Amino acid sequence: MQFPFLSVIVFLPAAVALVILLYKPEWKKAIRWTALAAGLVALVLSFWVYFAYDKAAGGYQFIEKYDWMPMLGISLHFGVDGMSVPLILLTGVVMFTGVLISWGIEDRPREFFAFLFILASGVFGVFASLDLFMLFFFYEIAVFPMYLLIAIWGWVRTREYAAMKLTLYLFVGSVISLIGALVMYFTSGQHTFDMLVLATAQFTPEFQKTWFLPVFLGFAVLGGIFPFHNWSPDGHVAAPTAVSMFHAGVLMKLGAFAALRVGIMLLPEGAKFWSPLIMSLALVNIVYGAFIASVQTDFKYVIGFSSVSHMGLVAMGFATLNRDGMIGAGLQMFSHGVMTALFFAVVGMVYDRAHTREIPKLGGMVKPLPLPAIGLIVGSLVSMGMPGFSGFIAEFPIFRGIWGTERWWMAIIAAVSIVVTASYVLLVARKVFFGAMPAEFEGHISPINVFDKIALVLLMAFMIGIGLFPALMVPWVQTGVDRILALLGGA
Amino acid sequence: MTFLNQHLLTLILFFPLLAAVIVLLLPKGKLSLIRWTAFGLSLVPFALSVYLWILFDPAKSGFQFEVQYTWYAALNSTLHLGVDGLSLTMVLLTTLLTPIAILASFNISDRLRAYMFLFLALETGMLGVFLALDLLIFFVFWEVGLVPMYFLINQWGSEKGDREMWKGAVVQARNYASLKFMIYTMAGSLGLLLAIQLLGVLFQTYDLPTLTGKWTALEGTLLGLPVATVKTVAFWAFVIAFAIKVPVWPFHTWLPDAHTEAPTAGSMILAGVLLKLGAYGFLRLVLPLYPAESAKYAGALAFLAVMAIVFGAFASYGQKDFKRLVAYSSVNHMGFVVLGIAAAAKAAGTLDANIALNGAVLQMFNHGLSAAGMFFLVGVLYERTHTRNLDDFGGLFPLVPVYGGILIFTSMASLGLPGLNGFVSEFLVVRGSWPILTVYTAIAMIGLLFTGAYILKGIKQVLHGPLNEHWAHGEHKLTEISPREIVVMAPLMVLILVIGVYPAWILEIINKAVMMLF
Amino acid sequence: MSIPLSWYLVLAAALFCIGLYGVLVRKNAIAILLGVELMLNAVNINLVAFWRYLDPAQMAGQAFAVIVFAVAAAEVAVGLALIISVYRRRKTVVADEIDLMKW
Amino acid sequence: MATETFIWLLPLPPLLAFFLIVLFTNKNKALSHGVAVGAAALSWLGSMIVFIQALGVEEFGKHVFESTINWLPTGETWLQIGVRIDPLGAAVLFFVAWTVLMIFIYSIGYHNFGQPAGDHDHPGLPPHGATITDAHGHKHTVPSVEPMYSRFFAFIGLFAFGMYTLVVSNNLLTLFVGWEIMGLCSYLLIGFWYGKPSARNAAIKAFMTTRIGDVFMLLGIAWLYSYTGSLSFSEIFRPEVLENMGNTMAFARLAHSLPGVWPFLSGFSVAGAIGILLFIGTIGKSAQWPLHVWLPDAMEGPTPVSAMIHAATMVSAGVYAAIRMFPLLHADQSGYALTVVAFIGAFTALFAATIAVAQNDIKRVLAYSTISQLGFMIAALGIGAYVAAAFHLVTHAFFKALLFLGSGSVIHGMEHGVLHTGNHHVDPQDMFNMGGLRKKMPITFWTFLIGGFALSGFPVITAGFWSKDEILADAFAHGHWAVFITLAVAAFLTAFYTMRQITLTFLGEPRTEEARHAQETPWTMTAPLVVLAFFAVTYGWVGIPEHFPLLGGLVPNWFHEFVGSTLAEHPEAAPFSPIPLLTSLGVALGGLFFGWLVYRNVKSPAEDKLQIPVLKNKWYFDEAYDFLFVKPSYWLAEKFTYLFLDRGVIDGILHSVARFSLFLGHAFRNYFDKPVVNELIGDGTANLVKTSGQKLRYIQVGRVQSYMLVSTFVLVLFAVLYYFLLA
Repeated sequence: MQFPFLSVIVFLPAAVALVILLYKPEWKKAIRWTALAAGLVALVLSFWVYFAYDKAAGGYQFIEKYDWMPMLGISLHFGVDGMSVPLILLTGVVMFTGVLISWGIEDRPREFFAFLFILASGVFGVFASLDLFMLFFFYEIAVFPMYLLIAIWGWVRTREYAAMKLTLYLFVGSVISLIGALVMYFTSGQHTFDMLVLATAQFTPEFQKTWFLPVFLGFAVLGGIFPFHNWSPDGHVAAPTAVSMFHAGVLMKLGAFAALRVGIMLLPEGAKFWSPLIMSLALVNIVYGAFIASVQTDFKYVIGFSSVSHMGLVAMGFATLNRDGMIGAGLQMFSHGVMTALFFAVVGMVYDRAHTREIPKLGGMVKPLPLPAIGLIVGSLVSMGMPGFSGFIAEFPIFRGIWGTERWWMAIIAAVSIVVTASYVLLVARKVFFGAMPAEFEGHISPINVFDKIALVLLMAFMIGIGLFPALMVPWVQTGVDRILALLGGA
Repeated sequence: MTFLNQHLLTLILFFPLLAAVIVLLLPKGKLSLIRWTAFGLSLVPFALSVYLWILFDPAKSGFQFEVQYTWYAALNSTLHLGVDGLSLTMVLLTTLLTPIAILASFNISDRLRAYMFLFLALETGMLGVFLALDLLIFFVFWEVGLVPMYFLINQWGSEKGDREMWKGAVVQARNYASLKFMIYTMAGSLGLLLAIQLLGVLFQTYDLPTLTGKWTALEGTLLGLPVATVKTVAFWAFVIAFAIKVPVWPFHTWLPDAHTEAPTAGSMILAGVLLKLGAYGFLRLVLPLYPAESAKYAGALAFLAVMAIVFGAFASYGQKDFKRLVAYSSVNHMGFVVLGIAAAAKAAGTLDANIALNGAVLQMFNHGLSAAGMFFLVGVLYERTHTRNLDDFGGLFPLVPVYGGILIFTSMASLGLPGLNGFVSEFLVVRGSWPILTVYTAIAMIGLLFTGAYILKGIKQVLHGPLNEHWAHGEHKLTEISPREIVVMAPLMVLILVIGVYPAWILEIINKAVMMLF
Repeated sequence: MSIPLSWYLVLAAALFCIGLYGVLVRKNAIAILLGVELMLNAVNINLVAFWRYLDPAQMAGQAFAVIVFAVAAAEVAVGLALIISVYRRRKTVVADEIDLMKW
Repeated sequence: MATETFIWLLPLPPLLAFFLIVLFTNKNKALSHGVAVGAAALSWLGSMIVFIQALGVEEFGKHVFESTINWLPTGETWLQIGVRIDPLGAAVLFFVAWTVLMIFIYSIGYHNFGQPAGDHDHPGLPPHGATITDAHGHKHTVPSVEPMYSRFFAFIGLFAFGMYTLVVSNNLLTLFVGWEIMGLCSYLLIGFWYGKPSARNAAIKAFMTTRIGDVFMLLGIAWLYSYTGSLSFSEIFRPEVLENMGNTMAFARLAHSLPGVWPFLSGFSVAGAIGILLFIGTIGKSAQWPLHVWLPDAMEGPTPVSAMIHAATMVSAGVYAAIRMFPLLHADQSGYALTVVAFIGAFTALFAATIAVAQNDIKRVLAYSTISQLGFMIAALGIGAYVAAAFHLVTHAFFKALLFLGSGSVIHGMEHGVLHTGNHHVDPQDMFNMGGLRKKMPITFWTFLIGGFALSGFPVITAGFWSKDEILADAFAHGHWAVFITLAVAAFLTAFYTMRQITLTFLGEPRTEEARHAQETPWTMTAPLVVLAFFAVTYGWVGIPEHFPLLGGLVPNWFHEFVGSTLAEHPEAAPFSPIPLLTSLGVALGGLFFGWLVYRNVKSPAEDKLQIPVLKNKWYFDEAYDFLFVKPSYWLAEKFTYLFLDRGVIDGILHSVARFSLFLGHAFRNYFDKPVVNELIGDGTANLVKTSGQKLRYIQVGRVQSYMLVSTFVLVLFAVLYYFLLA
């Protein structure tokens, strides 16, 4: 019995959250340092899991299984494969950087970090659990704190609206797919929620075709699939920085990942049947999101919609159901996660100082904020799929995947988004950071602190590292993909 | 030594990047330290490529000094490098121009480290394109090169000047130019990107030599279309991507803007090397991958080339802005490169084609020298007078005799005066394409004629005529070109003269490569 | 034996109806509470009567009656306490006027 | 050292001089001209040695000096370049060497070496003279030294290099190289005083006009090269090659596609077409009609330059090239090529002569006479008089150089006068400001006289007579009447305007104060005059026809034999006939006489009958060209290509794409995303739930009694139902 990495990773944040809640509210320093320590541990552990994962062997590793409700066949079943292990790492990274970025929070930091960590626990749980019920369980755990985090610490003007919108969307989505899950549970006749078992249950093609769509879409809502994407930009805008990072960086992956796990891996036939529809929706996401993002004037809306576009690429990659596409999607989940996290971190830094996100009102920030400027530029390059950065490594295979299907023409349409993206990210980067600084900001822009710097550098390191050396992540994803392809009948 | 010989290309390719990082780590304030470090380090790749030139054996066919490292195993794309005569010349040009450009930008002091970093990174980007033997790697470097140039233009470009896109939309000229450059090139490369993906999906490899064989041999139907159609479309995708970079009329309008707004050294590299990437793309990818299509559409290509030659010359002649004049001259000169390529494509394998290609490649090299020189000289003047408007000059010759002499010399090189390098290549192109594309060549002569017109216009407006007293005395007094600037020009001028008098030394290598390739 | 079981049952029913009537028509919270008490006692009479006539051997009937006493007592205590506290604030024990929670 | 190697070295000294002066000695005037003249002398010496060796060779035409090297790799083969001295080359080399040397020496004096620097001279402007105070404290103005003295010698050094290269080269490529280098130098030298707008425009005009020719020439070279696979004369002039080129139609396809539309074009053989293309180069270089316009304006340059460009070297180079290409033109079966050449030549000869008659600027007269004389040579070539053309080329080079230098000396003398009176409004070049200079400047006068007589072909003694006579004789002999008559008329006019010039300049009395104070120029200027005058007389004697009355046979017709042997088949000397002789006698003497008669006492332009506007304004060619080509091309360049096409159309399209994508973004957001996705799907459903809830809440009255009532009622109801229905 080896050390239970996964359960530690999953439950550590929640535990720490409880501990923090025991602190006195005025022990802000202690609270922060505790949070940081916890974040660091989580990060280290997730790194460990990532690199300890045996690519050669592939399959599910670090498996742990504890009974939870035997009579219903529910068990606490953890395990990671090549698809989820990068996401564990991603969560660890975002959690850590999120803590760093939120260092300056003065308003009830105790509750803030507590909720943040519960959220983290939920996310880790989803990525790690191999039990359908548990997956839902953690899923809801992840969604709920979002409501509070946004509604309490969010942007005054729209936080209630956004929080409610987000919650409703996600719950509705998850309920739909929960129904699907339950149907699977009963139809399988195995009386277990264990996905490994369910995967072996031979669902009839008709069944799969019927139930794939609700399950997939239900989760895809959280992945921001068109036309259910609208909660996400509003949510981003309203949420405080660290939450936005979690939200765009990890939560949306949650949707995509769950859609993959439950939808595609359990109902492969259905996936094959519906992939044209999914691809079309994803195509709309990609192009539509890019175009809308290009006309936004609110810094956060720009990024929000760019996330819609990029998550569209993820969905597209999965929907191609072939090796290239899936690899790309897997990579894109990580790359986009790190990228948006960075984006929102930078936005937060600018907003905290300028108190506006209206791009036309900003300018010349590079002088006081050199590192964020570099960060934003790197992020922009990633998001425009510039070679040498992780974005290219991820998007290129996705496009190849599209070429691999008989709907190759979608690649040509989707490619348009690359240029559109390039144009707006460059414009934003230039307008915010270069040019003349408006008079009212002169001297009011304080430099960022060391924690922010660490966060930025860490995030950039991932994007560039993977961009230059794809071998740092591709093999992991590949092993995961190979398993999925096996399920799909070696497509 | 054996290590050096084995990893020569890798070193040449990545040393600039290393240098860039080193420069970034230097203390901020120490300007001269940064400058000299950057300059000194940038000399290393040059030395290496000279060494490469010496070791290179023109008689051997195929690529030399090949190295191959795994890069993106999932896509079977490897970091596969190698040189033949074509790339060798271009590598030499790049590694030569970069130190010169760095030396030329010693007057920069604003965010110097970043500037130098970008410059050296840019060098790696350009070298990568010339050395890549892997389609994906080629594309990677092709795109990467854009970024530093983008920032060089819109950060260190000329502050003054606006550009109205449409009614009410007025933007700062350098921002306009840089974004136009970036987006235009990226949009142009989309087709290339898609085509590359398609190729990758088809053959599961990006290795150029392998790919070439398989792709050209491909028959039947593809994506539900006849292969011929797909090939044609892909061909045009490639062509457009490279045509924008070269640039070929009518895709050239980004170039005058970019050149005009870029910092002096930026323009030097832009004209000296970046444009060559496009032409190189034609030689390295389009001709080998699409022999049939190139032959089929050579006429159209030649037409565009001729338009570039003629309209480039005309537009250049119509300029009031000195730098813009030089910029358009690039359009005109690169037109000859494309004309030569088109001719070669049409009648591949013949002696004429061979000569035309020799001319085209040599023209690439020559234009690199003369255009860089011209832009630098314009920059020297601009730095002192802060104006590029030709009407503001006049009669400066007595004030700056040395500068004047150098300017006339360089202008004559770009005018194609026999005895200087430009003539040799242009003559070869004309000679090669005459039997193949007689009419187009004949029309191109109009361009050649107006080359003279705009060059003389430039000299006339700047050096000759009644002295504009504004520059004669007072704080505006025009100062003579400085020793550093002369040092910048010296190697260019020497090469211009040497190639003009005895081109064989470089042309032999080119010729061999061309013979083996086509 | 002289008095038949049915008499007890009728009495209990009547008592229950009186209680129910009180609960339904009176507005005064205390009166309502009294009504509830009556109904409970009606139940008690039934319980005791059934025990005595049907199955004197078992003690279940008496036990239930006792439990009901206890519950009733507790209920009255809580109920009165609520009413008094409400009365303290609102100076009324009329049920209709206690409508804070109403839409 | 072998002569071949030696020939390689011939052009180098001037080039070295150029670099030396530019790089090192440009501060020191004496050193500069020392280097330059030294270099010229070296080349001169070398040329003479080569020339003499050439004379020594038996059947030199068959065994020429030639050596080649590989220059350009072209596929498997190489493009070779090399040097070649054959009889024609030797003859040209001879006069080039002499004239160049003389001009170099002359320049020293012309640029006032040794004089003080000017008071307010600027580089780029002619020196205005310097005030000096002599021992007695008298201030007087003397000529001041040229500010850019050294640069001048550098330029002419380069120029000489170009000319030598052109002469010694054995192939069209290096010939073209020298050709273009001279073009550059002429540009630089004409624009030497670039401070003057007129000068800078003239320079550009010269360069561009000649470039038009050059471009065609380049095409011709390319064609020739691609057709024959070589550019060296010995290769392309091999009989079988010429044969082949002469017989294949150049525009076969064209003629086929539109039969009989252009019989003229379709008649052309490859040889003819190429020949014409190359000949267009000559037209530009030798300022033949219609590309003659640049040469008169080129008089803006210093006089030695004029002599260099317009007499000795550059324009001669044009004709030299044409003569070189004669076999090609000749090979054209249709004969169209030569016809074109003859026409151009003859027409130019007459046309330019008519203009020259009405010019008052002493140098412009010479300029037009040059054009006219070159026309003679071209015409001669056109009628197949190969040798005659070459002969006239040589003699003309001598006497025209002489004339130019002489005119320079005259101007210089006049400038003395101008400086003396200090009246700078007097144009020292206007012949009507002169008169009676023969007393002031005897050497100049006599040499100029010789030159003038040679130009007008004064019988027997002058070289011009022999060469021109030979041309006329050939024209007559081959029955080219049109050419014969045209040239005769032109010759008459030549003599006429020459005499007009001499009369106005030297004869009679001084017409101005300046002319009265003109004075002879220093020896550095007069010495060259004398030397050239010597050749202007004697050189004619090497080409006296066999059967010429009296003189015939005294000296063998060496020139004809020698130069004629250049060609594969030796051209026959024209049989003697009195008619052409008499004609040339007549026109020469008649012209001279009338010239003197008319102008001997003309005092001012007003009295000059021949100041006809059309002639004065050169048949309005400048204006026409300006209107037809210059202005339109500028409009095309700026307005059309740049502003309309690039900025307007192409950029317009790009920008509209940008606008469209922005519009698309807005449309998506405002007309779909917000209303449909957001309002309808998103908030819509949420609001629906909310409102329905608000409607339904009214059933919750909140009165316990009512709840109980309802529940009791329901209970009873169910009880009743149960009792009656089920039980």
